[in-house]
Amino acid sequence: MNTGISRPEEAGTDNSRHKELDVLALVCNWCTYTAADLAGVTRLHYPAQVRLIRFMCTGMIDMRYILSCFLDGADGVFIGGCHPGDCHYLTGNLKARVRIKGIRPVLESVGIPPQRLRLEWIGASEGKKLQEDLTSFARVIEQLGPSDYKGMNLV
Amino acid sequence: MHNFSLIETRGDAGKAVSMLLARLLEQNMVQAVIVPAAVPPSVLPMTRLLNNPADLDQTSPLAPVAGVSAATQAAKISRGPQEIKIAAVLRPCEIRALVELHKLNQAQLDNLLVIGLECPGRLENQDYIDLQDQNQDLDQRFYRDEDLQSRIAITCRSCIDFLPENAHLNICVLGLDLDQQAGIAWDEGPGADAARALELKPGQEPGERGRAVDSLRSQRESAREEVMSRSRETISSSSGLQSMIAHCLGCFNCQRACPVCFCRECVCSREAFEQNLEMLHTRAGRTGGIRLPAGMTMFHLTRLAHMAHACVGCGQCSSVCPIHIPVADIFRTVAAATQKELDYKAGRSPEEPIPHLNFSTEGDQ
Amino acid sequence: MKEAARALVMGGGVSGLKAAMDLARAGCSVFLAEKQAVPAGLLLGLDRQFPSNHCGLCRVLPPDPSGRTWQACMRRGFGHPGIEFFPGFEVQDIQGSPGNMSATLIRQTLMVDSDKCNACMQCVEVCPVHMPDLFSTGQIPVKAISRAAPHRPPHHLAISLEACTLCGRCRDACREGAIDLDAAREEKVLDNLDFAVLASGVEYCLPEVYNLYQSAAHADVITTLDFEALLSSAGTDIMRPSDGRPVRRAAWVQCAGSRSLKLEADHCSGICCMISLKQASLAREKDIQCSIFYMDMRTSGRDWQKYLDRAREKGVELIRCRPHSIEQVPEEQILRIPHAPSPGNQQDRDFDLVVLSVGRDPAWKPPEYAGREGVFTSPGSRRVLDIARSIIAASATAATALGEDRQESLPDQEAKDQDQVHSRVLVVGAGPAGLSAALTLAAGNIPVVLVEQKDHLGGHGLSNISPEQRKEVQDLAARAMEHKLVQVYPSAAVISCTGPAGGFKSRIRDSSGDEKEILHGAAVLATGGRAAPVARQEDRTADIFEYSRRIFAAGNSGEAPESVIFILCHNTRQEPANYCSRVCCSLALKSCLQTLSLRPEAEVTVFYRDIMVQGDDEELYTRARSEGVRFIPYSPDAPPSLEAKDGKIRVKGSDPYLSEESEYEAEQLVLAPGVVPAAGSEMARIFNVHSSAEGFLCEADAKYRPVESGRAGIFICGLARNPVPFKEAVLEGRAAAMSALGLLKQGLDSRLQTFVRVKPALCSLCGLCLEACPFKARYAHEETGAMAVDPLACRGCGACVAVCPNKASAWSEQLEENVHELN
Amino acid sequence: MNSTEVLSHTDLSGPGGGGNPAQICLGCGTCASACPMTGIEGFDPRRIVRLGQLGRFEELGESSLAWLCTMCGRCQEGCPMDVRITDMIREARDLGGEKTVPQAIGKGIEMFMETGNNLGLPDEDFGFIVEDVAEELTEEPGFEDFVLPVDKEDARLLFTLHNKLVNTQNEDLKHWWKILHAAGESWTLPGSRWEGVNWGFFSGQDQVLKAGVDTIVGNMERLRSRGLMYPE
Repeated sequence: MNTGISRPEEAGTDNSRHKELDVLALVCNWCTYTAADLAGVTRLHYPAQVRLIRFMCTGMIDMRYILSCFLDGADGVFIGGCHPGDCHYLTGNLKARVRIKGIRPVLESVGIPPQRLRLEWIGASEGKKLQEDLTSFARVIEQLGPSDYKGMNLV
Repeated sequence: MHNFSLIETRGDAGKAVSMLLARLLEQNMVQAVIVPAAVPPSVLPMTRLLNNPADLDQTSPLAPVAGVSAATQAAKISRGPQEIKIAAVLRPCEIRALVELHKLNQAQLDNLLVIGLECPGRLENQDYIDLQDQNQDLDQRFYRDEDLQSRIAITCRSCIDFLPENAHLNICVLGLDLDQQAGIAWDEGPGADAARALELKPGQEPGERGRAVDSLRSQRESAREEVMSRSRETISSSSGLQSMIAHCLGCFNCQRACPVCFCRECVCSREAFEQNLEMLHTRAGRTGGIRLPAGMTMFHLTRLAHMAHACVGCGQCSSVCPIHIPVADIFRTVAAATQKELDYKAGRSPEEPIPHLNFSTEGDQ
Repeated sequence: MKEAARALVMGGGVSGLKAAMDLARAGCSVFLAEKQAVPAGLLLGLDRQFPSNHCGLCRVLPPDPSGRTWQACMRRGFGHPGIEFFPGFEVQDIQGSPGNMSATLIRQTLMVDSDKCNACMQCVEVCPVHMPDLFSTGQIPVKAISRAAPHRPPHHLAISLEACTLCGRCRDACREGAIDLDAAREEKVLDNLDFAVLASGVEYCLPEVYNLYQSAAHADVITTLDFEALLSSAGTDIMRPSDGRPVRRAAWVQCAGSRSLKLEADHCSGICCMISLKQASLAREKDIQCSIFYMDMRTSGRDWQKYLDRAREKGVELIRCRPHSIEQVPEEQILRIPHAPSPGNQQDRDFDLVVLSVGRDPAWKPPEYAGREGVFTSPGSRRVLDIARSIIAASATAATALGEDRQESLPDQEAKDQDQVHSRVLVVGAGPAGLSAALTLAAGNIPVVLVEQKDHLGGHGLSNISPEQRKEVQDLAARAMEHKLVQVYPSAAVISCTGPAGGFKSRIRDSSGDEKEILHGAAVLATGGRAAPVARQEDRTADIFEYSRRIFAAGNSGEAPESVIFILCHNTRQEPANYCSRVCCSLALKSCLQTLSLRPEAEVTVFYRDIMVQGDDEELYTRARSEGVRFIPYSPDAPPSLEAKDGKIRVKGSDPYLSEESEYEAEQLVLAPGVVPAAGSEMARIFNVHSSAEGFLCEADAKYRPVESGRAGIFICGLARNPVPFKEAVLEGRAAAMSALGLLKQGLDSRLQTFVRVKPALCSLCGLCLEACPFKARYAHEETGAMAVDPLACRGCGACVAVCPNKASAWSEQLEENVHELN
Repeated sequence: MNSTEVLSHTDLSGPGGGGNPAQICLGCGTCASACPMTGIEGFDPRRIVRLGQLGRFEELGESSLAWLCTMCGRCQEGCPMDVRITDMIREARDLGGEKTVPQAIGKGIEMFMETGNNLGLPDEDFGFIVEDVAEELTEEPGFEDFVLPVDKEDARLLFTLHNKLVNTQNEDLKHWWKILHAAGESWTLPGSRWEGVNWGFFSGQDQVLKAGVDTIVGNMERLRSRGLMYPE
């Protein structure tokens, strides 16, 4: 996946570069992406290191996308979908949930702590929740520091 | 299993079991049998399909080796026409793989009479060939020679799931003097039908069996704990993981040998040929070039992500690795964590749904 | 018939949008006028909707081949290739006759030029006209010039011309010259219209106008619409409007502005009970103490009673008493509600906030042109409807408009099947819903196969107590029998249905046991319902359906018993049949009135839990009371007990007003056990769709796609889906037909969008994609067993792609480019 | 205006035309929420309406329920169905007959019918009391010229009294007179049959109510007053 994270001039596993932590937010078009729009409109700021990637549905987020994010140097991956019952595609969000549940132990086993991957339900009207969730996630990632896989150029 | 019967082996347990299989064919309980057999000039017993009772003479149902996992072939053949019922002699890990394949629509369990084999472990293929040169009756000796048993495949040494489950009929070897007797166990249903056809009389199960099983299990458990904690520690950092898989040749043997990896062609093997030069070019500039084929870490992680829930711990992946990467150790370690998290055990039950298809609205994120 | 009718839809709320989209899908050129700057009407402010308690307006949108719906949250705007949208315009007048109508549109909202505007907000600052702060987070003052919608970016400003005084201060303050007040006088004329659909909704009651509960004097007495704004998750906690302090205790007062002869409002708005329950449930999540003051909790639908039970579990308190007044406690910022929850027991309860549950403005009247020829009024523009019913009503109205437009010139040959899409539709069940569906489809030039279990058409419609409605059903049945495009199979049943939408294969077995295979593109299931069985002691007991039939049978010359006792909600609205059947209350009231009209001295007693009449049916209840019917409420924990003795029925029950046990004697006992689906679970099995525990067929989305089952191409309506009265069954039938018609039109026009494909060489046939597809768009090919995609059903969610480990299931080539970046 | 006209306002036919005014009751509880007496000795307007609905008027008249009501009319004002609750209570009280009328009211009515006021106060005594109060008032600064207008013809307002103002709280009379004096109002106090309180309203006895109204109407006709004032 071309996440555009790694910038040649920043390569390496320099722990001092906390400010350069990368958080990718894979969000669903209908709910969470709209919430992000709303957050923008309401002038709610979320941390600058978060990059939003829009999917039609969290149910189309392949486990491999998540792996790619981490191997490509992401320090945190945030997934935002519709609340259960709200999915535009009925159960996409629930599929995302079980997939994430399944991939967390894989990530944890290979040195990517589960806190680096978070799933939140954020409805289209919940701009505020988007801000809160992304902020708190970014804070957790800041505390964890750079990912072990950062700069390994494994993809 | 509820019913147990002892059969006389007269010094050759393998032969005694073969005869039972032949009788199943004679009684038309099944129309074919899948069982390991080494047909000259081969010395390595391989999965073989037979339908003539007379041919059972040449089979080695108890041979302590599995050329490849028989699950793959048993699964494929079970999808054939309904009217041909097949008996398959399978190791516990093979049955587990078969159950997983059944859930993925790759096997038709209804067409099979599954005969499980209690498994003290299997020898690596090359070891089996080598040891056979030195031991005329390797198949029989293996069961009484602890030294031979200690040479089983590395994955088997720490396997705790050595008793067959979900079989219709079990061949019991633990705690028995195979030169005298072997055991057959069964439950109600197709197993009992078969037992009736074989004229097996239910009897008392010898007490030594329980003790033998317990002792093997505790020995295996401590071995397993040791292996797992070592590999857990190693792979739990990017450098540790890299040190293990750095020499991966990208041969995809592990994927092909894996009985539960059911894709006709792995997405990663395809990608290895489809890599986008432009992208690689950009990336190569970042840190000291890029290894080709790229994406081997991605390959292993993908396989873990896709199949960790279904890993049955057979160790075939390690066995086939040309440069001895302990693939199975990595896999089993991750599988243990994954299956625990998903409250799932690969091969436990054909009824247990694949966890990734459980879209329940219950529970939280 | 003109191939592409020119249709005007008035109103851009949920009804208008649905009607417009349906008409566009059926091939019309649609003009949509909405007086606000943005579509979605009231819903724009409903961030949290029953039953999921979240928003979801986007779910009404179809996946749009042009890709425009990728942006289509209504908050971001609305674009549809078949609809010309006129935001800010209201229809002033309509002239002419169908086929040649012209409509005059007048600007009601003026949009500021967003290319020039730099969102400095100076204009809002200087605007002297303050507006009610509906649906905003309260952070920015609402003026005559304001943001177009709460969720729109600030540079999307709009001027409400209803409020604007054209003083020009905003124009003068704008340094960018983005405001052109001269455009305010804009008028548009649309000519050559074939018909118009009125879907502009109703006006809500403003408590100040009727001086309800002195609301104007209390800042903290608000309406349910105001409370939606407080609930909006864009905001923070729920604060009091008066002093901004957090609300800890809130009350809802039901029926503000309705169910009152004093206000000349003898109607029930029908949705307010659910709105209050929803609001209180959500407020409970914020740990607010919630009390609802009510008279009858009208949870009248398939899932609503259960929603009430959940609200109770969450701690919402229900107080059965209509308060007289709300008192401001001097010195303290507290609102006190004296009330008497049970006779002889008066209490005061203090609240920080009181929400008046308002419905339709009693004085509201539809626009003058509503009744003109060629103007089709959606029922949602006659009374208040919830979202699902609005959607159904809008679809049905669009269907009626289309049907009438086409009646003139039916083609004499069947439409040809194209693109392997069979244009035929299978309709199962020939009651009011099924017949309406069949004739709507036939009018739309779609051949229909109508299968009915009985040997005649009409179903329960034939035993309807209303002669007009019986006549309507008989007419429908006669028309269906005669229609060239409707093939009727009486005494027959469907025994199997396989294949994908557009290419279903069903087997039909007729009374002689012969089987026949039918190819069809879609199916409408309208298998209806029946009365739930009652245990009857003797013939003095009848269910409400039998009794009403008997008493209405002889017109006004029949005989009535001298005394009759009704027990409503008999063994229903509680587990295992925990739903309101919606038809029994009004049928009981009509029967009471008929009994009294046949025998004025008759003693009529009704035991009830909640009287569930809605809309203008409230008048029935009022009339029944004023004519002397005794109504005695009971609680499900203590239902009246029955005894048959000496040829009389004796009912023991307690009169809560008098706190006394009484024994009532009657010649006739009438029980209302509710209705159950006739063949729900059986249909669910044959057609592979979901059904509820009670056997009702379940829709894909309770609010926005009410007549679509989860399986593409299978539509559900009428009693088979949920308990509905006659008129609604007809609407549901038409709506289901409209959806089927749209789906097939889409296929016939080859505007198919294939989102995903299967690469057979890679496919292991594991079937994970079958399980993952939420729309059942995946199927194994009947002969080859290969996985296939039904383009009519696929909505492009990608679940099949994600679940396939080796991407044998892949994005279509067109889409792959887009997705490639991610892969 | 005569008393028959007053009574015609107590039209008890219900909006549905059924005749029983209580039948249309919705049981909503607005009346009980409004009533100051709800809960006192089990009182609740809904009970009264229910009995009325069931046609049990006599039972209602005989019960103490009917007599707990203060006739304030808040229930009737709030009723969304326009049930004439207080009117109905009057009717019920009447149906109970004289024996059910509470003693204090019954005594007062008896006095009124005999003497023209509920206290049975002779006109001389009344004259003495009010003159005495008027005299006291002239002693106050600004009211030196106050003259009590008793039985003055052609005054604009007829000023009737609550018997309490004469009996125990005659100080209060001064407040009223002061206001009238300061406003320069043209008014008069009847020298006899001055009672303003009409206990027939409470007892439900129409003939008493009529007598009470007749008293006032008679005074107004006699003194040719154009307006009526009743301080309570």
